Amino acid sequence: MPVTVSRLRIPPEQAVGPIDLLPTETLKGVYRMMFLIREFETVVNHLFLRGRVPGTIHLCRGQEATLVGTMVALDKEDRITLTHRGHGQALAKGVDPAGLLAELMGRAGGVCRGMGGSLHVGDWSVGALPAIAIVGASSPIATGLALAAKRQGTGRVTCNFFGDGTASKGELHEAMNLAAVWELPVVFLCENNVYAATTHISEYMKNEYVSERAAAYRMPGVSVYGNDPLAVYEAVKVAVDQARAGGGPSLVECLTYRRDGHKRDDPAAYRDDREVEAWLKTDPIPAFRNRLREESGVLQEELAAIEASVEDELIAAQGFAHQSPYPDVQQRLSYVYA
Amino acid sequence: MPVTVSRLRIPPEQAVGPIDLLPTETLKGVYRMMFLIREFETVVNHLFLRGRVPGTIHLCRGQEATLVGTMVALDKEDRITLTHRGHGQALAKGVDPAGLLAELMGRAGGVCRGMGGSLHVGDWSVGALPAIAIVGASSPIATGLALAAKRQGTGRVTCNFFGDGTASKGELHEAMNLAAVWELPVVFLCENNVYAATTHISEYMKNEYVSERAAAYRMPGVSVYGNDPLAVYEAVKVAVDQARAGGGPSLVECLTYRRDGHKRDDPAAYRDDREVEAWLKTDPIPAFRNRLREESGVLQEELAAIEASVEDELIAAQGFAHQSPYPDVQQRLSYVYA
Amino acid sequence: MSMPDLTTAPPAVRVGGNRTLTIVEAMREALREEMAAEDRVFVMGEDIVVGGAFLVTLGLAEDMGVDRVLNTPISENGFLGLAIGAAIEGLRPVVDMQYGDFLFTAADQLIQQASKLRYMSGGQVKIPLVLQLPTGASGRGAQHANSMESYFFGLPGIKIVTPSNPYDAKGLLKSSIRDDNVVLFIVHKHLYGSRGRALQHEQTSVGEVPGEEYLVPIGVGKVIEEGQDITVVANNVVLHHALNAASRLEGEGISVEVIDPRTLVPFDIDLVIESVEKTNRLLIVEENPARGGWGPWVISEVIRRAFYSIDAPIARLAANDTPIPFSPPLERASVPTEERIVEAIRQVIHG
Amino acid sequence: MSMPDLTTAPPAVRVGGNRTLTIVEAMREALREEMAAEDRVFVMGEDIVVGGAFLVTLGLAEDMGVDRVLNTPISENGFLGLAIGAAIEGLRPVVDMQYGDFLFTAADQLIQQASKLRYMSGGQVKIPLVLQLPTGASGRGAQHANSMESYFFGLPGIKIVTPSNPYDAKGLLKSSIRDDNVVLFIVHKHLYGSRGRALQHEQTSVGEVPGEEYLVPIGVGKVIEEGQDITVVANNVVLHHALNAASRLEGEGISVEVIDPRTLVPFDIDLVIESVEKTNRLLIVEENPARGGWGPWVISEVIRRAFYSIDAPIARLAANDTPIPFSPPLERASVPTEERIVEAIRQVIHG
Ligand SMILES: Cc1ncc(C[n+]2csc(CCOP(=O)(O)OP(=O)(O)O)c2C)c(N)n1
Ligand SMILES: Cc1ncc(C[n+]2csc(CCOP(=O)(O)OP(=O)(O)O)c2C)c(N)n1
Ligand SMILES: [Mg+2]
Ligand SMILES: [Mg+2]
Repeated sequence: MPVTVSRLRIPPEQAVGPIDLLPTETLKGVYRMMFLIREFETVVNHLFLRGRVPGTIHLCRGQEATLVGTMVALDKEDRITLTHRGHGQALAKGVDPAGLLAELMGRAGGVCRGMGGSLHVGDWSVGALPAIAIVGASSPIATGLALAAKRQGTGRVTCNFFGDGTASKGELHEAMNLAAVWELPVVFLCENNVYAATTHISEYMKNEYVSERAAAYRMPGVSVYGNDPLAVYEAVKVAVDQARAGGGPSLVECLTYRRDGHKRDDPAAYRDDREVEAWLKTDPIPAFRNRLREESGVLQEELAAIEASVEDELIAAQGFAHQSPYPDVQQRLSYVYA
Repeated sequence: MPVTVSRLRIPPEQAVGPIDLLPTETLKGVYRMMFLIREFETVVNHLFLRGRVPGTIHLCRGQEATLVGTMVALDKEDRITLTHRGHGQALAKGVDPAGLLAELMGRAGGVCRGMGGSLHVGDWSVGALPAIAIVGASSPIATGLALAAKRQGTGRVTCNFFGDGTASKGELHEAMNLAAVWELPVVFLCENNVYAATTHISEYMKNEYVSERAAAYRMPGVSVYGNDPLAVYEAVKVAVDQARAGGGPSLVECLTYRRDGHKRDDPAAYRDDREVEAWLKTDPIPAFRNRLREESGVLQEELAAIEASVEDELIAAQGFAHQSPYPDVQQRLSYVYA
Repeated sequence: MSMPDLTTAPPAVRVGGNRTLTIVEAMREALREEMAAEDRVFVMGEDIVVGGAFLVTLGLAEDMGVDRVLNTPISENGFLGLAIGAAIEGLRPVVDMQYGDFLFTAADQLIQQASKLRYMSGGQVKIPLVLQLPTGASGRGAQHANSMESYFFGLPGIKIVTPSNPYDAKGLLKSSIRDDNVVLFIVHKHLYGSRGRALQHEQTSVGEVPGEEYLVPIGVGKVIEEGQDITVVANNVVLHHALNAASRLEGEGISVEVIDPRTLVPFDIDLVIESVEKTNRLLIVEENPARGGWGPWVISEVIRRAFYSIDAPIARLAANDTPIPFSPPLERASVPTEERIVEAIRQVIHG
Repeated sequence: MSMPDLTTAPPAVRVGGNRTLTIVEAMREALREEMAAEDRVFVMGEDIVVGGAFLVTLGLAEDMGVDRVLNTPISENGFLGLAIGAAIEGLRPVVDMQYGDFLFTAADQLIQQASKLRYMSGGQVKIPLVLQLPTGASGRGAQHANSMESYFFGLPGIKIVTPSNPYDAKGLLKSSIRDDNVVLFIVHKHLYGSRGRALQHEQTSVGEVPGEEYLVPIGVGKVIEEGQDITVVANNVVLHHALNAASRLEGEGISVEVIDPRTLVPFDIDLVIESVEKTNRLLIVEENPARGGWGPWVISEVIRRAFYSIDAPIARLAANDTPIPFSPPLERASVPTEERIVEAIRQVIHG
């Protein structure tokens, strides 16, 4: 004591999950969703730079494997809570890209009717609770969704997304303790992308892994490589199964990286070149694409068709969003009370 | 998983510290202070029942060894933060019993001029920060006292008292992380008396020990028998020395028990008879008195003289407090701004 | 805003016969009836299995089970957030905050989450949630003496209810539990107390409660005393002081109309305006510090809507702009009392 | 309350020559000067080593060291409490809250600790502490749009400062840092902005700042435009709208007196009363929701102290009593604008 924590956080090696964990059709679906998220974010960035998306945006490019790997481990009926970096979480849970894009643009056709914007996307009808932008605040709420599932006997599991930076918030700790004590079906899912905004993880944590904190509440904690969807799926599945079986919560940490800056105008110049270089080589999308071709024998043409269908979907989504009107200004007085 | 936590928390056996850790004179001082705290609380309870102490009170009878053992490990210049159960913490740090009693009675001669009362006792001139009654809130503040000590190079250590129930508060966790990351000279001192008000520890914690949570921040955590002042001293001394040497924070948990209810009107009927019986046998005051006689050869007469001097001091304190007037009502408009 | 509707409300346990109850007993009855009528209602908070700080839940755990009367860890942030999540899923939590003051450690969950999630989601979710917040100064020093209503009066998206007697406490708590929104249920600490124990003030918080089921709607104030010369608006414990003051002034030939708004959000401002149009004079009494509270807003509305009816400067009594001191004589000097209300009324009347 | 005093103040770095600065640049200068003059001053907050959310600390870490420009974990509760402890020991922390909105996750540390510890201890400790709280609606949805001044206006034991131009921002920030109390330093997000970047509104937040050292005292408001027919009191970004409105109405022969209170606690109410005694009419403009804010309190004071000087109902513009919506046209419709101020003034004048 004190422990010296390495400043350099590079991707763990040899950390992918076995390809035969999931049927090939599912794997193709995983690839499609990862690709959709990537392309969606690229469209958003483009529209933002052209002034068509007001406010601020936090892109999740680079973190797609974590999102999609997690979601495959969840059932359709399960719940997720989203973060400020929520576009990909929403898409992976099944939120419609057209409604999502319209929301970012403040349009009446948005999933939240234009009332929320990028920081608050979500569609409760598919189990994605509109996002909470105050970091840490969603963890108690997720725990409450889980409490309801337990009481109502619905068998639902709740997945609470949070970032490595958010691990410093007291709310998360209170929620983890509550979930542990009451054995609630919740998975605390940490997207560890090494930074809280501009600040490196070694500045706010002595631990090597966020998952070390699970033991403080006597719950399982595990860290996996977050840029391979199968590695993620494998770990999250264990946690989800345990939760669904009444075994209580877990903490799963996925080690990944932001390809972009923290938000709209951040060039991320504060990052160490070696770190950036090591991680940028691990882009989850080409990596998983290669695995599909090499390990599952998916054909180049099949992948191209998937990619083309995604592009079509996004063109349609943009059309919808651009044509959707702004809400009537009277709407600002709605939805205050039920 | 899930781990089954024992509901019965009985005192650890054979857990006292070696008698030769401290010189006999110091040991006598330890005994005197333990006895003073016990008798002070007894006076307070008596005055409360006669309506002379307004508001509410939280007595610390039974926890004296933890308080005094901790304080012996601290220097006079060191700082402590106090809890709602703060009378004994204050006395042990050197707060004058007369001013303390006057404070409980809302008198002008009180250590806080009657502005604080039982929940806010303290005397900053002896390093006892007037108590904070919102549990958990003192931990960040204690960490700030420690930050100042580090910056100012004063060599001071801060001891942050908190209860086992308070370990569920997020503030404590944020503070522990901050202290760990910045290597601040603070000791997080948990008085584990098995209950948060009326609620048993097994209802709010899966862990057997609060000290298990230290690892979540990569700081040392230890649990000791809290009803022997030497066992406490030994553990706290290690933490204080480390902090003073620049080695950062620690968590020390002292396993002890409330002899009274949670507060003024609580008969503590919610407790398990076996648990109560096991703990009440371990009254720290007669136990340490016996050790002094048997292991240190302190004479019965010496102890009786100490006890008599304490009684004299408390009679004088009562005289002072009763004669002290209420503050002028204009004082209510003072101390809002500096 | 939706008002609870007795006709569509679930059947409740009948208790029968008019009784004299304390506020605590009345609240306990409300909880018991609503829990019996509706499975989704549950209570959570610190130490509530044995009754909680004010014994509101005494005996409830035995009858309803510890699953519906849930002891929490000391994690206000955690369990308030948890209640929000449970409410989103359709449960109807009642959260006992022990002392309202502790809510500040979970303020974000109320201000940023509970009050805004529905709005930000474009109406996708609703949050039926009641917070029980004992409020005000009661001899325990500044950290246990906050006027909770003062801090949250300006927060959009919630309702605030402040009953001052057992009848309203029961009827409003039942309405709050049936409301689909976040309701702060705020009772002054001095109004709690069991029948056996001496109350802290001369005026009591004991009163008649019918045995038949009834609701008191949220948003409807009440004229407690009719009068001609001045309107006094007060709630919580200071309402009782105002009523005492009104009785004393009768002897001096001053006829005081006393209004209890009963709920602060929504506020029955029409009732106040109507009264002021009759009396042409207004005094507002609140326990919170003078710079805060609901009184200034009421004054601004009266000035906006009834400016030409007002014959004398509108008066207001509130606590000093300081924290609440511990020492009993200082605490008493810090908040509005019967004596000060009497003086204030005399001054408005006689100029 | 103690006012900062230039004569006893520590010498500061002179910068020389009048310059046109943004608010951010002015604040940065204030920090730099106070840090140079006084070792005990330090800044802490999330991401401030690279400048913070609004670039207020840009370049400071390089010059002053990362020990005095301290990046924190995302632990608002933790680091605000830590700042309180450091202040008690004699340091003078300036805490950058990134967005004021995040303060709610540390509300207890402000409401129950920072504002009360001195009082409860009978004056044993003092807490020289500045919180930087960017406030108001700026296109990011409800959780990043709170009017922080509205929530804490009623809290005893703190000061609240809301400059609206670079001159006041620098002078008031220096005074705040030298003040021995807790000061909330609140600037509207739309008033931040660097010279290179387009500002969000037509009116600018760029202005002249002298090179010589100066302070602006806390508690002193300012008549920005003199006028005869109506007094308009506004601060932060809506002050700029009010000034535009005043210019437009000049053409209609309406002479508007515009007052910037500059600090809300203490509030220079004498200045408003004096003005109202001259103009006999009053409009208050705030961005916070209508049920909150400082406006109602000002109205209650004006009614108390200058009732017989008022010729027309006092008007007030504020935001809707709703959270702030995201969609830009809805956000614009929710808060006071130049257009609405013009209309409100016309209505007060013409009835
Ligand atoms: C309580 C709170 N404090 C600060 C912020 C501002 N903020 C938004 S995102 C962010 C960084 C979060 O880091 P992390 O949890 O690692 O998530 P990431 O952005 O990396 O996905 C910060 C500080 C906030 N939204 N809420
Ligand atoms: C934030 C907060 N929540 C609740 C309370 C009420 N309260 C006062 S003491 C107490 C129990 C504290 O238990 P513990 O930390 O174990 O300390 P102990 O009383 O046993 O010394 C509670 C719940 C409080 N003061 N602050
Ligand atoms: Mg991160
Ligand atoms: Mg305890």
